[in-house]
Amino acid sequence: MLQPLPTAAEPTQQVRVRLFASLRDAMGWSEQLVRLETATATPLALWHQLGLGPEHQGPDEPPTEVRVAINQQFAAWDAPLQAGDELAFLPPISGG
Amino acid sequence: MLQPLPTAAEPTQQVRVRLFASLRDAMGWSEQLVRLETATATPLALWHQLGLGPEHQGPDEPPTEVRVAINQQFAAWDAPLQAGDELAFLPPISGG
Amino acid sequence: MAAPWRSIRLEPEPFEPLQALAAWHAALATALGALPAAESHFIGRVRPSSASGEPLAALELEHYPGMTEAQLQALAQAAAAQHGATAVLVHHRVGRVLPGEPIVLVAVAADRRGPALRCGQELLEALKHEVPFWKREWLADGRSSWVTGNTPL
Amino acid sequence: MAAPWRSIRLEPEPFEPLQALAAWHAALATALGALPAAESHFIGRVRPSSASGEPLAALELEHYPGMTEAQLQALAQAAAAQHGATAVLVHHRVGRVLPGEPIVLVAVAADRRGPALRCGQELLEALKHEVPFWKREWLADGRSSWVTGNTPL
Repeated sequence: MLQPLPTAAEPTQQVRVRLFASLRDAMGWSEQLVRLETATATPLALWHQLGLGPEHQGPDEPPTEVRVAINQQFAAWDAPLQAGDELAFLPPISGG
Repeated sequence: MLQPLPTAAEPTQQVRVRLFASLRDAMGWSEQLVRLETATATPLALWHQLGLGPEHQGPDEPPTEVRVAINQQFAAWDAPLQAGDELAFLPPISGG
Repeated sequence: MAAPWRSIRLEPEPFEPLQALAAWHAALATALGALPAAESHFIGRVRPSSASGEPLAALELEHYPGMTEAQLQALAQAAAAQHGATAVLVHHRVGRVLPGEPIVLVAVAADRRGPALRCGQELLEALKHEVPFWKREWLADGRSSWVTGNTPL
Repeated sequence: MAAPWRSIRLEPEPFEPLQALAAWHAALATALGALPAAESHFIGRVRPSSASGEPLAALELEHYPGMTEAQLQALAQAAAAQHGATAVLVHHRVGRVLPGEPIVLVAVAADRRGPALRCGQELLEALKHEVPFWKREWLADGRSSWVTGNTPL
């Protein structure tokens, strides 16, 4: 399911997933290339596919404190993902 | 009625009146020593006594745009004046 | 809490706000050991044109010596106490001020951004309405007129 | 109106806010001919203690390279346009920041004090909630924890 490195043969079938701060620390990785399993993948689907949420979290339930960015812009949990996208899961922001 | 200079014999019977900015320009003087005529003098009474208001202004009618300071603190038009006080009439403020 | 640290000054000559702030920082760091976590500043400069839109030659700032300083001190003290600010600075020009020159500098240091921002804003409004300053606009041809109100927010 | 003049910078090393403002003044004066009549600044510094009250060794500021800069640009543009500000500056530290060091500087120049103050305040709140920065507090004994929210206003 997870692809540790890009597959040269079909780079356009993949999404780059990035984690930051406490989420990266909790999961132990900062970046993965993930093959799109379906034509209708969403951030929420990948969130569950990668095991990022707690086990008790239902599959249709987005985490309330984490935000999503697609290609470095804030996006919705049910936004459609395209091959080649960069998807980031952002734990609570604390700037300024 | 107006005393151009302090009278050495009875300095405590006087109030120093000061005008600023547009009010001083309109009246042509900046400071006068005024003898207190009554024991119950007020800024409003002196305002009229010195002819500072327009002619149509009634004697009980304080000017809406001018403020009063007694001894360099804002005061009411009907505040009691003491001999030796410094009374100032302040046209609309425009600081900052 | 301790009495707020105040730096109140009438400036008869042009002053440079950033130099004034640097000196304030140095004095505050010495007095407090470190600068507070939040700091807000406001700088006001003379506009190039009069209220009626004509080119301005200069702005004359009259004040009431004694009362003006006392009012600035009292308002700075009250605003700092109300908002829990640590330190307040107000420097205000008097005399003849040229277009582009700084006329007022207000700075507030506090433990949090809310008090720093609110105290600064309140103090700025207060000194526009509660401190005896009067502005007279001078035009190039020698005409002048007293400003009768403040610019809108 | 003309597009607002923006100076957005991530600072990997300690910076001096008053020096940054002096450089901004010089650039603005060159670009505009004169500095606008109203200017607001905010400086935020690292507190000496952690959210739980322990002495802080350092604050680590993580960001999302690319997205952080783009979001700062977009928010500065939007706030300046909404309030009619002439110029906006945001400098924000990244990396390891020591107690007392400046972490953020926001400055706004505008024709009137209202837009300068409101734009600055709005931008400050926006960058606390809408720009990908994450703070981690490091204590003297080597423990660290991610900050989960912002300090209250």
